[in-house]
Amino acid sequence: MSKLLVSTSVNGDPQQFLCDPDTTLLDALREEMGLTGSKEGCGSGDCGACTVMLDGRMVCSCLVLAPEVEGRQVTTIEGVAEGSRLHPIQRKFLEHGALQCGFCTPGFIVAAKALLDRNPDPSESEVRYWLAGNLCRCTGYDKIVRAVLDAAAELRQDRRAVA
Amino acid sequence: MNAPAEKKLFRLVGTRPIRPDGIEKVTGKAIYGPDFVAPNMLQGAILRSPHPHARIRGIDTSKAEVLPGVKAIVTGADFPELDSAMVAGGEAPANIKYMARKCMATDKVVFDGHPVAAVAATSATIAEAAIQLIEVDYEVLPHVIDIEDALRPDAPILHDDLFTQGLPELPTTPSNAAMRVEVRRGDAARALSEAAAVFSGRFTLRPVHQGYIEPHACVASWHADGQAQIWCSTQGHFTVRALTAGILGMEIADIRVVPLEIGGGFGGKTTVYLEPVAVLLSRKAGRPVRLAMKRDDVFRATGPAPGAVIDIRLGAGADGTISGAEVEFKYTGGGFPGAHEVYAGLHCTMSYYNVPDAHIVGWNVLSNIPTVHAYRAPGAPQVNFAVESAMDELARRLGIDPIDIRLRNIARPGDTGGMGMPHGAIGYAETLEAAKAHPHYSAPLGPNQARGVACGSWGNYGGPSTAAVSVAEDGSILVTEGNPDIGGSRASMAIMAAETLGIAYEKVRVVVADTSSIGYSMGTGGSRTTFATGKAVIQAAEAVIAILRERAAKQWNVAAGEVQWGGGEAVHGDRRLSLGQIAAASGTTGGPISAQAAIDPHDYLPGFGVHICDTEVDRETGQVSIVRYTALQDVGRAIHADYVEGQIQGGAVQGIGWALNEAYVYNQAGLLDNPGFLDYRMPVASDMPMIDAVMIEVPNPAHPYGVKGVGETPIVPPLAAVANAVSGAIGIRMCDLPITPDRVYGLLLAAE
Amino acid sequence: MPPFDSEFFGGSDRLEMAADTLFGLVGKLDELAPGFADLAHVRAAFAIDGVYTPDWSSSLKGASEVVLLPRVAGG
Amino acid sequence: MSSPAYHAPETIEQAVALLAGDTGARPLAGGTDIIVQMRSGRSAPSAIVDLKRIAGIGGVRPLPGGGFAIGATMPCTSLKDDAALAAAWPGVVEAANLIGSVQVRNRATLAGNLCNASPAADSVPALVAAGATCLVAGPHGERVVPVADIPAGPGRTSLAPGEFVVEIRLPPQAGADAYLRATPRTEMDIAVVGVGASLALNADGICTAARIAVGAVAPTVLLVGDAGAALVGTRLDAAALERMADAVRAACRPIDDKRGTAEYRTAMAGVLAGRVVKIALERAGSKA
Repeated sequence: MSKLLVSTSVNGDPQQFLCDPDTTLLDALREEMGLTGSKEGCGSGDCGACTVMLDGRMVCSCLVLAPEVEGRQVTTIEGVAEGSRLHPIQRKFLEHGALQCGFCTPGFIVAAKALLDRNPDPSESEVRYWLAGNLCRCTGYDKIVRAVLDAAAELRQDRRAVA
Repeated sequence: MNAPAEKKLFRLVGTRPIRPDGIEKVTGKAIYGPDFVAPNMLQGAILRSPHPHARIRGIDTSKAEVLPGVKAIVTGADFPELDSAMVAGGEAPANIKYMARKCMATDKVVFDGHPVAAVAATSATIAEAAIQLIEVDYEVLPHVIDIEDALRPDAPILHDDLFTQGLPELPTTPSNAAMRVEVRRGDAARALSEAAAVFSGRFTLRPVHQGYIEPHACVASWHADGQAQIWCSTQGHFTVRALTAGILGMEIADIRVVPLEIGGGFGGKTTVYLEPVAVLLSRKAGRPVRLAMKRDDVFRATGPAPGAVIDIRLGAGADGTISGAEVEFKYTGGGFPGAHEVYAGLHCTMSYYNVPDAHIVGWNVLSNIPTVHAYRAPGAPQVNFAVESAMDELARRLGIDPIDIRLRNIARPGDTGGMGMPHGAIGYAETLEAAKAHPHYSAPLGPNQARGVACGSWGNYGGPSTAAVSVAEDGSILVTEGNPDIGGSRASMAIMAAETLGIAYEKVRVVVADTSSIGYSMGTGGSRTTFATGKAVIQAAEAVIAILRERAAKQWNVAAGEVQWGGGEAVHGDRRLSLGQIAAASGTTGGPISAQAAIDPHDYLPGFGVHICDTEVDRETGQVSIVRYTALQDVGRAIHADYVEGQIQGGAVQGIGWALNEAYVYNQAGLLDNPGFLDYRMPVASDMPMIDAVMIEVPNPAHPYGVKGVGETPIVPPLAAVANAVSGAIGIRMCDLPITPDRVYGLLLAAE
Repeated sequence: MPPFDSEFFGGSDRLEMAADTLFGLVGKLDELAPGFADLAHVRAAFAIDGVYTPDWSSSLKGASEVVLLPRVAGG
Repeated sequence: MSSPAYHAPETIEQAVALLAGDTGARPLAGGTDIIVQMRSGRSAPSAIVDLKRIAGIGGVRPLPGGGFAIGATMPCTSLKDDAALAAAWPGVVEAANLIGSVQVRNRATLAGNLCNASPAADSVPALVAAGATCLVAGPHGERVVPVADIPAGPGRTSLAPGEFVVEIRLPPQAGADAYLRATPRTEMDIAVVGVGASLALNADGICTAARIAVGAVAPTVLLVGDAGAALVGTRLDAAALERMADAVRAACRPIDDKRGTAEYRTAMAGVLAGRVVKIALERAGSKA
């Protein structure tokens, strides 16, 4: 049982780690790299708490084998804020009280960012269907959906201001 | 209600500032149960029973012991022998013997997933491999899952030393009925015989799970001097301390429990499953040990809420006045006795209506499922589903508006409640009136849509809490409390401290301290934290103000009694000293400034909610969708409005999930058939509309800011609100939950 | 005093007795039903004339009614 | 506790050699089924052969004469991004985009959904209705097989040792298709029943060809010939639709399980068949 050496990019930084071939990306992030922001709620792709971006697409990191990310780009919740400046989605989650326990929050924020990167003006229904892979047991989703819609509006404003 | 004039009473109470722990939680930095790492830590794994009911004839761990990397193995034989004894460590007393056996089986396993052995090893892979090498010799016994089956005379008996408690005479034959409770007042039978309309029905519910997203996890480290430290995610770290000490025969002060951030609990994390096992593994291995559940472990082996069979007869006069009620509810208890839901069921059965003639009987019935555990208003939603469904039927039969019939019977302040206690400053009628006036209640409905209404209540709680308020040298404030923050309570504590001290919210920081760093605090549960711990924070802040006035008086050389406190300043005539100035001078006025309050308040008041639900039914497929939902609740007074609304919304959606899709499904072999989020169907974002949360503020006069608990009440009304809406849409009474598409389809087919 | 009446007191739901404090009352109830005191310490709550009273040293002087209730756990 | 080997071949030949050389090896495309199975102990492969580094296997390409070839590792969400494919076979694309969540669909593939051989796989009834085939590579070369012939029973395929699906081929669209499923939740669910329909109409609006396939009502997806036959030659009037639904119900052989009763599954197969044919008809009509 020999370990594999995997070279990848995590949140823009080069990363090398050793893993068993059947280690999941989630376990590698949490146990090998100390990036515990991605959470395991189910280990079967049913809760979305481990959502990360892999080459620009959001995936459940529990459904990715760590060796698969050789040479690829991984972005986790730890890479969403720019230094100490929160991403607007993170700020809106705080302003709307869109988290209670906060355990599902990293997955929701990564997923919401993936949505708004792709669709700057989603409808409520589009937000709800996009986030259907992320379970939240505390909030009933109401404030999460509002936070995402509000973040989208602010990001559109910002884009207009830049343009 | 939400009168603006009253709002102006407070600077900060009722506002929506950003929570103190927010940034850590939106950036992934917060450390939850499964995130904690101790140096030189071992990884644990638990071997769980593949049978729902079996005698353990022997356990052979020899092959696992010799696997390289295995450092410790624990079985039931490693636990001290315990007599039955009640330990008051949690919010409810627990029989320590059963608590221990729930954590690790000894002679018998009584549910699928019951732990039988545990291993600590140098890696998770080795630990998992080791438990596969442990050989358990089971004598498989017949099992029983459902309530009615467990009560049959020929049912397999889980515990042959268990005799039904609560009967007039102690029985001589063992039974799966662990407990019978009863309340009788007036003459219900006579009252029912004289009623203008009587509804009789039987309602059933399956067990459901709390469904927190964070699986249970802990790290334990035992030290050679006999002390131990535990890091875990829990609603009550003092509970973890008491139960672990009781199970392992340790001194309470020898265990230090550090609460990590908690990823949801809803009652399910007010007990121990892993911690005593982890301490024993650590004691054997001499190294810290992590034990963490996988999702299927959580479903198979941690507390679901009880399923139920409820028989109800409810009668009313022609004007809708309830004349009498007979209710018999049987709740699943799971593998071991001790479930408290039956008591709460008694308390909650029509607690908010005036029903002078009532006979209510409750049963706790054991069967081969995990020992049930608290889930948000434990014991209330089940019986309330029957009561509010029956109310709906009476309204329909008597031709009375559903809210009017409830208003006719609603308890008002001063009325005597079902347990003989007078009602205090309750806002039941105000909440019903607000529901009636809400635009939702009179909005038009589309085709195949119908509207359901239901009420629900939870008694709430107070109980012991300790809090300390310390003034830093620059006048910033540190609040130390002993209640894990499960949904924003740090923000509420900071608001109450800042409001009391008259300073900015941002000047206050809140720390949830470990069991060795703050005095005893009952767990975060029972909708008690903002009320009871909030009171402790306010009292400690008031004590700090008294010290600050003395210190200012010293500087001014006047009597402390002449110094006022207002706007965050000491005031004497024209003179002012700010909190920062007093703090800066503390070195020359008597030293550090801090105060602690350790209290046990019981002047809490219940919460009450009215939910309005519109459903649309696809008559061809039986599919039910929730098209509009409004939840109104008497919250006393909201401290942080976002997190109060959030509790109402989250509780409502949990209740909707319970009504529509969630259920434990056991197969013929007695094994849980849906131990994952794919087949245990909690609501997803696309299933839900916005939940309009309406806060009705009828303050509790016994709390400085009027707080009533809010967390639990909102899960009580939705079961009946949804069922009443579906019943209205298809003209068939929904008596059985969950209201799945195939059930609705079957009922429609049978009705044709 | 539901639901303890059937479990401990032969179904009587009202008892008349004199005691100075709740400690005294629990002692007298324990004489009637041995074992009650142990259980009451962890499972019972009392209300004196309609007010929950967790402190058992509270005086019963002038009190007319004590209600015995099970403690209810929250979630 | 032995961990499987991990291989990431760059050619089909290398992949075949790795799979043929180790009977315990399993191909990995999106991984959304096999990783869950490995974790739960339901599957313990001796080696994982990751197909994603094979050149040209991750996209869609038009076939000569019409039709499309969808590579084995192309994620379901990418199907939507191919405008020509989404316009020609909306039912297939929609079916693939009902699987799991967006996160899952960003990894899950049609080939994986097919080879996992679940009777409830969402994309398979749509592919069978479409008359899709697949290109299978193996130690004895390549062969083209109807999609319907790949699943052999729950969790079992007809693929020989060393074989794997390289691409899925959709024929030229002669009409329109659609897919519907019944699930208790709106998303994140497994089909209690799924029905795919593919229709062709002539200029007069007469149905000239119809294929109806039903999932989760038998050990493998059923192509209900009688149901298609009930539609051919008609204008898809109510009577024809009712005969079609009767044929669908008659073909169902479901079981009772935690996801639904046999009775409900059979009834829903009929209901959904009626609805899905109407959608396909609308689509075909709007094209005509």
